[in-house]
Amino acid sequence: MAHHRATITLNRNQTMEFPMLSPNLNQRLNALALGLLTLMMPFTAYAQEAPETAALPAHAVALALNSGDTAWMLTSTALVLLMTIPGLALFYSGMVRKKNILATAAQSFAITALVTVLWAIFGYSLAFTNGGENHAFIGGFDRLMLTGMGNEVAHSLGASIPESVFMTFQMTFAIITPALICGAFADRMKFSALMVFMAAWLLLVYAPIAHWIWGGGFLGGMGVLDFAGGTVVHLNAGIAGLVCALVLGKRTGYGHENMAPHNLLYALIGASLLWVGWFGFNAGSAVAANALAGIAMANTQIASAAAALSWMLVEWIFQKKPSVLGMLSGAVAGLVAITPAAGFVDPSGSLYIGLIAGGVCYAGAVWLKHAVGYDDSLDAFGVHGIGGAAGAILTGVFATSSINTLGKGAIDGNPGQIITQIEGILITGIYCAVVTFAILMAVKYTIGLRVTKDEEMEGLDLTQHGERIH
Amino acid sequence: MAHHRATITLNRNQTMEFPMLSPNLNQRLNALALGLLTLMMPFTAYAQEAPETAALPAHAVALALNSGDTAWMLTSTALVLLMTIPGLALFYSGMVRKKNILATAAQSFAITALVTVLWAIFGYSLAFTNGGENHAFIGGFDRLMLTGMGNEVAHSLGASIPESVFMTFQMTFAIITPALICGAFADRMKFSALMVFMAAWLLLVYAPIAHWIWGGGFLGGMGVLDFAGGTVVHLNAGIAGLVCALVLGKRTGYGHENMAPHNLLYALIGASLLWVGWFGFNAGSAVAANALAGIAMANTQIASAAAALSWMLVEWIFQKKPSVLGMLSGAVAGLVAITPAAGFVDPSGSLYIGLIAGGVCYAGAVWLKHAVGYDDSLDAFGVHGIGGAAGAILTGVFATSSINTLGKGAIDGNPGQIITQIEGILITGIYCAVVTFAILMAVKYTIGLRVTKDEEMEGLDLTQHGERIH
Amino acid sequence: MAHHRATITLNRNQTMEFPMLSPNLNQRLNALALGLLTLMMPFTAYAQEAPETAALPAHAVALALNSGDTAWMLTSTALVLLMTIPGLALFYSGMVRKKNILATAAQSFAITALVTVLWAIFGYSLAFTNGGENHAFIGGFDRLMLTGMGNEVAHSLGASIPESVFMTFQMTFAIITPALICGAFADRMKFSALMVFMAAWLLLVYAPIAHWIWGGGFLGGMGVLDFAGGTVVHLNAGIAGLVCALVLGKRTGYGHENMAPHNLLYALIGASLLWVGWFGFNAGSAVAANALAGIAMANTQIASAAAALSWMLVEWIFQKKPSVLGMLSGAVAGLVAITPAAGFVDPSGSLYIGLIAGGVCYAGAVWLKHAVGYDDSLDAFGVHGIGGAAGAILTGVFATSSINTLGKGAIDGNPGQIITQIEGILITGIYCAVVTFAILMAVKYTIGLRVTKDEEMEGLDLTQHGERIH
Amino acid sequence: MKFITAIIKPFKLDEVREALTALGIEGLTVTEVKGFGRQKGHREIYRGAEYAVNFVPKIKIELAVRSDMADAAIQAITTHAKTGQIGDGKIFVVPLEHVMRIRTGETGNEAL
Amino acid sequence: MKFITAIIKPFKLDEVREALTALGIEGLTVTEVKGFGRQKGHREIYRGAEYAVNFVPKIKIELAVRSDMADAAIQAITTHAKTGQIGDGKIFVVPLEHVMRIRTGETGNEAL
Amino acid sequence: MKFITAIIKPFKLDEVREALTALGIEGLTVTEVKGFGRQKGHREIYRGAEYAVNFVPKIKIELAVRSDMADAAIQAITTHAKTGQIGDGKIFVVPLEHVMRIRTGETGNEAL
Ligand SMILES: Nc1ncnc2c1ncn2[C@@H]1O[C@H](COP(=O)(O)OP(=O)(O)O)[C@@H](O)[C@H]1O
Ligand SMILES: Nc1ncnc2c1ncn2[C@@H]1O[C@H](COP(=O)(O)OP(=O)(O)O)[C@@H](O)[C@H]1O
Ligand SMILES: Nc1ncnc2c1ncn2[C@@H]1O[C@H](COP(=O)(O)OP(=O)(O)O)[C@@H](O)[C@H]1O
Repeated sequence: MAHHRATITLNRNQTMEFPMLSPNLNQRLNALALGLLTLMMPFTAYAQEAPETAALPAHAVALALNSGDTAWMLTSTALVLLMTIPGLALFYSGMVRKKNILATAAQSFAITALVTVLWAIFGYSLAFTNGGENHAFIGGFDRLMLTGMGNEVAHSLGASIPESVFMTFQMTFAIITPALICGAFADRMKFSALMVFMAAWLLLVYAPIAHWIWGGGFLGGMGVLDFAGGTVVHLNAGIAGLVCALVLGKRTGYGHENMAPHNLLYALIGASLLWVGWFGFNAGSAVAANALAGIAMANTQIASAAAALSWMLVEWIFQKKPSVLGMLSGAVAGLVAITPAAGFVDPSGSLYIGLIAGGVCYAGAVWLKHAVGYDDSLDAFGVHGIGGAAGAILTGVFATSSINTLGKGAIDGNPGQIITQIEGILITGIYCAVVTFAILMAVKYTIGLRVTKDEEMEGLDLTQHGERIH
Repeated sequence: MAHHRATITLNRNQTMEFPMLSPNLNQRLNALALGLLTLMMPFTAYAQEAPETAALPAHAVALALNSGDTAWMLTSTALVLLMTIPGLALFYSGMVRKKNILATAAQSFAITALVTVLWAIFGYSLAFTNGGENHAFIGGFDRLMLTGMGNEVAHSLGASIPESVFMTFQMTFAIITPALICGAFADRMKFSALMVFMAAWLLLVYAPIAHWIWGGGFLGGMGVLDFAGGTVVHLNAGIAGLVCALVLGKRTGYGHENMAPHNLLYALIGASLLWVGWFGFNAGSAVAANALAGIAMANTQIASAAAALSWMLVEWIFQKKPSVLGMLSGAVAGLVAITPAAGFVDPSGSLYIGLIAGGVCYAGAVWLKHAVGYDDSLDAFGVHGIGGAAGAILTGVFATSSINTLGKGAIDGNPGQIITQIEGILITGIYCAVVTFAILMAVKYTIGLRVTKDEEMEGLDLTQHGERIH
Repeated sequence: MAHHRATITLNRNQTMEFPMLSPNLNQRLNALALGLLTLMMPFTAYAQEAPETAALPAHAVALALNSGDTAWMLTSTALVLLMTIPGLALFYSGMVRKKNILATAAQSFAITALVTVLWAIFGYSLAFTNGGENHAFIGGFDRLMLTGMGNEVAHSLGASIPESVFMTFQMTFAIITPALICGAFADRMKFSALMVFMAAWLLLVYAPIAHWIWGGGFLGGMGVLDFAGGTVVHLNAGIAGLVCALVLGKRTGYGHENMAPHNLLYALIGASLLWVGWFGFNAGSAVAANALAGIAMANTQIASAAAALSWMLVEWIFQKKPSVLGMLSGAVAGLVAITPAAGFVDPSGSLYIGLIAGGVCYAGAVWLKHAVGYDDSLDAFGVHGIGGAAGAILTGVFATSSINTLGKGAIDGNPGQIITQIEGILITGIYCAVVTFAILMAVKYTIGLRVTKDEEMEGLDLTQHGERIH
Repeated sequence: MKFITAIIKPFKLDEVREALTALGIEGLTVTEVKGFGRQKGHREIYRGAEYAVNFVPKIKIELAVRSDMADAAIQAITTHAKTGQIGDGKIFVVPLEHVMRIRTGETGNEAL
Repeated sequence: MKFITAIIKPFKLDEVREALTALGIEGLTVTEVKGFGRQKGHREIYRGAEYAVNFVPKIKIELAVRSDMADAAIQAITTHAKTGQIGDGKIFVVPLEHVMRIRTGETGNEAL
Repeated sequence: MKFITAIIKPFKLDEVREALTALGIEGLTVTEVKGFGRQKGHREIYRGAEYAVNFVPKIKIELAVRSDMADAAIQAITTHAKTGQIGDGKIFVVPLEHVMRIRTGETGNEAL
């Protein structure tokens, strides 16, 4: 999200800026707020409650409602939820064997339910409120169980939309990130272990990292550019996936048994919904319905398409045939890579990013995986980890101030940004890897991570849920 | 919808309020209307037509266009349509046996077409226009075939959006309600009978009840809180479903034959789209892109997730395994229960409502159904009837004026609201049951309700539509 | 799109109109722009950049950002993309045999990727920028690779939304049009041939025709009414489809082999998503969140429903059973027919258009096809060609100035409009047919169009992509 | 020993299986097949073209039995698979030369 | 009586069935099977790993016929299932001891 | 010649096929079947009603072999299909009277 970078700036030199800016800004805001509110008969009430806003917590500001921005953010939230259910659920379950289809889809669905509740209870507060003296590393408790998220308050990262909308929009990001990890350990993790692991991972990995980059933490302060979550979401999920794949080990029969997807049409539906939903993910990260959202959407579309074509081409050359799964994976790779850049590059930049991402992720999913020999079953690391890293670096290359004054990349005379981006990747990646590993170990030696060989052979649908596709 | 309650209030003490409020309100509205309109080059024409608005029918007001509110309501309408096609179509057809998949999905699709046309011809007018001296019970004829729904007019329940948008948004509610009933008589009703029954039900049951609660009828006046249609849509459909299940009788082979769903992945896609679409259903019921819409969306998400988890947990304990169908049903149960409360409770309230709904509906669908012994095949009553009633009552418990000044529940020192809610349930439920029964009888003794035993055994796909899934 | 017609008018009598209208209009626009911009903290920067807009290319104007309009257009773009992936992909793949399901869906997906990139590189510029002295026939090069599409610029057809949004919205139209053609040659075209054909078709057929009607070309100037693309998109794709069907010839075994769809549920999901997405297609063509968008959405819903019912009824009478595929095809036929009329007719007009379209397209797909004997496999011509033509003519009949001052049809005392509409059909149809034929010949005699008989018998999934549904 | 192949109507499977178990028959193998015979298949409509589907879904039961059990088994199948309507199906019996249970290597009657 | 099992190429089914009907054969049972033989299966690609699918989709036709009809039936199948290319399939014949029509209880030739 | 029918556990198919190929057996036909026997099926839950699925997915292998190859084939199947756990399956052998290769018209052993 670009906005927070601005806030950072504000925070850094409050002493000089706020005194002069905020008063008349607030006047304008309140004036408008009042104007709009008086138009909503049933809510005139709130106008009176204005004074309350005096006692706002550090992360919040008075709501200066812009109905257009709010409409777009409500929509974006729906679109990002659509990415996980049914988008990701279908993308992943379309790649597994018949006996695991339901269980794979159920992972996305169950994680959606789990994370929603945990996010409401503590996740949002830890990621997006003010952590006082620990603010650089973690947020605070001002919004535990979302208390005090009244009708006239907004988050400082989006003053023109209600905080409830900002919170729910962020919730959908917190949902899809753990869900993405599942691709790495498909077909072999116990459902109970998955639930425990994901709960811990949200608390110990996602919430802090989201805070570091977006919530006012130290990484954002360092100037890392991550428009919509290339690092927080995709790199993060990809690394966690790799660790999971290594700790859980390969699927039984991996390498000799035929593990071809049962019904790739499900994967095509899923990839399509991911693509469409990504408009909410990237364009929604402008936190407004404005030109930045527009360019972010255009870039998203172009990079995704370019990556689909480049993966298709590379595969056509090396495998003699352009597989459907290849097109889908390419499109997703492009979406991943453009995520951090969507609001910082221009269309030609996004075209390059897409073309590169398609090739790089092909190498990751097809070549690297077999070379190194881990079983990243549905390429959570191959596409999201590698694509996320590539996107972060390429943002440092193609960011141009002609699109967004907040981001200058190498082509804009600021090669140093590439270093900053790499720092961001390393810090996030290392922290994520270490903590993920620790959580996995804890689960492994308590309730256990993996199903038995027999259960794996019978399939997760029947053994974990007592159901199957007939 | 919250707005109409305000209107109610206005109506009640018109004498004192209107004289002083309305003039300068209208001034403000017109001023803004004019201002905005002049900005839309091709439509400046309409500005001139303003005088016309003098002759507006009782339910209408001059349009004070807010493009943000309109954007959100256009989107919400699309989202609610998405709930029925393909959402509900998939949710239901994913639960039936292979031989009935197409016919089950086709029921939702055909009802969408049927209700759309009937709603345009008479449904909207009967539900949402002014019925003169019968206004307490039924609307009037001002909008038969949607005549006079020009470009500068709005419905008084949403002055900032064009009436055409309000009408279409309401249409999507009128579509999904009868479609929900189909779950109760799956696998055994004649397609022709279904079409006739649904047409009559829309006219005799849905239109009046929608008018009673939202259109200015007596139930709204009584102070029943129903933010987005817990009573009008879900309780209503659930009760009708129960009556259908009882009148049509059980599926042949029910109890001994294995009637396991053919492909629960379809049900998972459907439940996911219901969830996503429900944002339009609940947040759209704010009829604006504002803080109330935001909180309604947050509550929707939280309650749905909580119910999915509680159903999962209860099933895990009692059945030793958390079934996928259980998670899906739980999520839907939560969505149903939060519907009347979405704009009246705070996040902790919605968390409680979700947790309770998951458990209660589990009992309804799994225990009660078998105990009493009716064949509510896909749990239309178990989830929508019971969940709708639970939600209505819990709204009376958790409604808090800190979220919406229009609703005070027990926790807000107004236990009486619970009684009001129960009255609403009883009046709606009894009227619905009686009239639904009458319609069924009429159809039964004319064209007949149920397919023959042979047709049922061969399946509805082939016998009703001459098609099948290969 | 209605707006451009206004622009046309403006262009025609600039001398008299602009001098007096534009100055104070611009003042108002700028005032508002400034007002809104100052509210978006991080972007105040742009306000300063205003002067730049002096050097705008002919097609562009300064952005007078309306966040509500922008929110709706961002949403509409997502909805129209949803129509192609996964909407159309599923609608078509649900109608083919098992061995071709993946390949058929992949065609829509691959075309989405291909057209996106080509549209960014040249398509948009050729269709929607100013072509100088050739402007009547083709656009110019001002936006090759989308250069200069900065943050403060808009297209003159939508001054209240960023040009990036307008461009992407138009891109989704350019994507679905070629994808629609695929229905005509299902199960038999080489994937490589398809990619080459579609690239050429976009450049030589779609871009020019889009320019003629919407981009300021001669057909728009002639007064042809095409609100959302009945001629540009559907008639165009339908004609191209017919030519493809004739040139490629029938599927092997057509007529005697049983070619029943493998899984019509996929088609039902697809048709449903087409329906929902069409809200973005038609209501989005108002390029604003206003009353015109509202009426367009209402009309879309009503016509689609009416056509589904009329096709169902006709089939019920002639085939003794209402097939599911019939309902779906009817709904799509209605959507096609209302497309040019959505913003010009009132609800009763759309009801008639729908009822007629359902019957006419039934005749086209079921009777005409067998009578003439071509193999328009999935009825691209039968539904989109015939429905598009019917819709264009009926727009000339039912357009009423009470809905949109820009369109007067026969019922509004302007029968001449019908002639104009027919002229539009003929010019577009003939040009499309000729050029499509030429492209097909070029491909046929270079890389070849059709797979071998053996490949066709083994299926496109395995032979073109090396994958299959298990 | 005898190898019995019976073609029956799908919805009769459970009934027949129970009857055979009652006879002490511990194993059988079931296959979903399509039958062509006097019973004609349904008709499907597709784009106005209505075509006959000549094949009717059937269930094939295969079971190996001790020779002295054959008649009883056939009897059981006939009684429980019968509806009296066309399409009830057929029973075919061929001599079985040799049987082996893979798990134990047992052969002959013990293997059944 | 004879019990004939024929493995043929799927797209030849209708042709063969018509030929047999022409001979007056009123019933047969069809099963979708996978064949392994000289004809090699296709290759599938998945994430760069291309693997051979050894089995080819085939159709198995089972029919019981009067002994004197066996040769005619075999002849009919051979002529109509033949493409001359590898993978055309096989015909197997075993002696049939006993047949019964479930609906009527008829046995022997009347049951066919 | 002999006609061998073996019911095995699905995941043993590739192993068994390779063993048979090693013996020089060039063709066989495979069918997905459902088995009923000592090995009990899984249990499915649906809306709180847990019901047993009596049938277990199995693979049926049919192959015609020269009489002198029969024992070797049976041996190969037994060794490679065996897990030692209940449900390993059965092998049935019936005498094969006549074989024909459709493509060439060859009969007898050459047709195998
Ligand atoms: N001669 C046959 N050989 C193999 N299968 C047969 C034969 N005759 C009938 N069948 C099987 O038995 C089923 C029922 O036979 P059909 O003639 O339809 O009814 P009925 O057995 O009551 O006369 C057929 O669908 C087919 O599967
Ligand atoms: N010995 C056998 N036993 C059983 N089925 C066989 C045997 N040999 C071949 N088949 C079946 O016949 C099919 C065709 O055989 P194949 O060797 O591929 O071609 P052809 O029959 O033309 O030599 C195989 O796919 C298999 O299903
Ligand atoms: N008498 C029989 N006739 C036909 N098939 C049988 C017979 N007995 C067993 N089978 C098949 O063999 C499979 C394995 O038999 P089962 O009794 O479960 O285990 P085991 O063979 O180890 O005793 C069964 O699922 C069934 O398909």
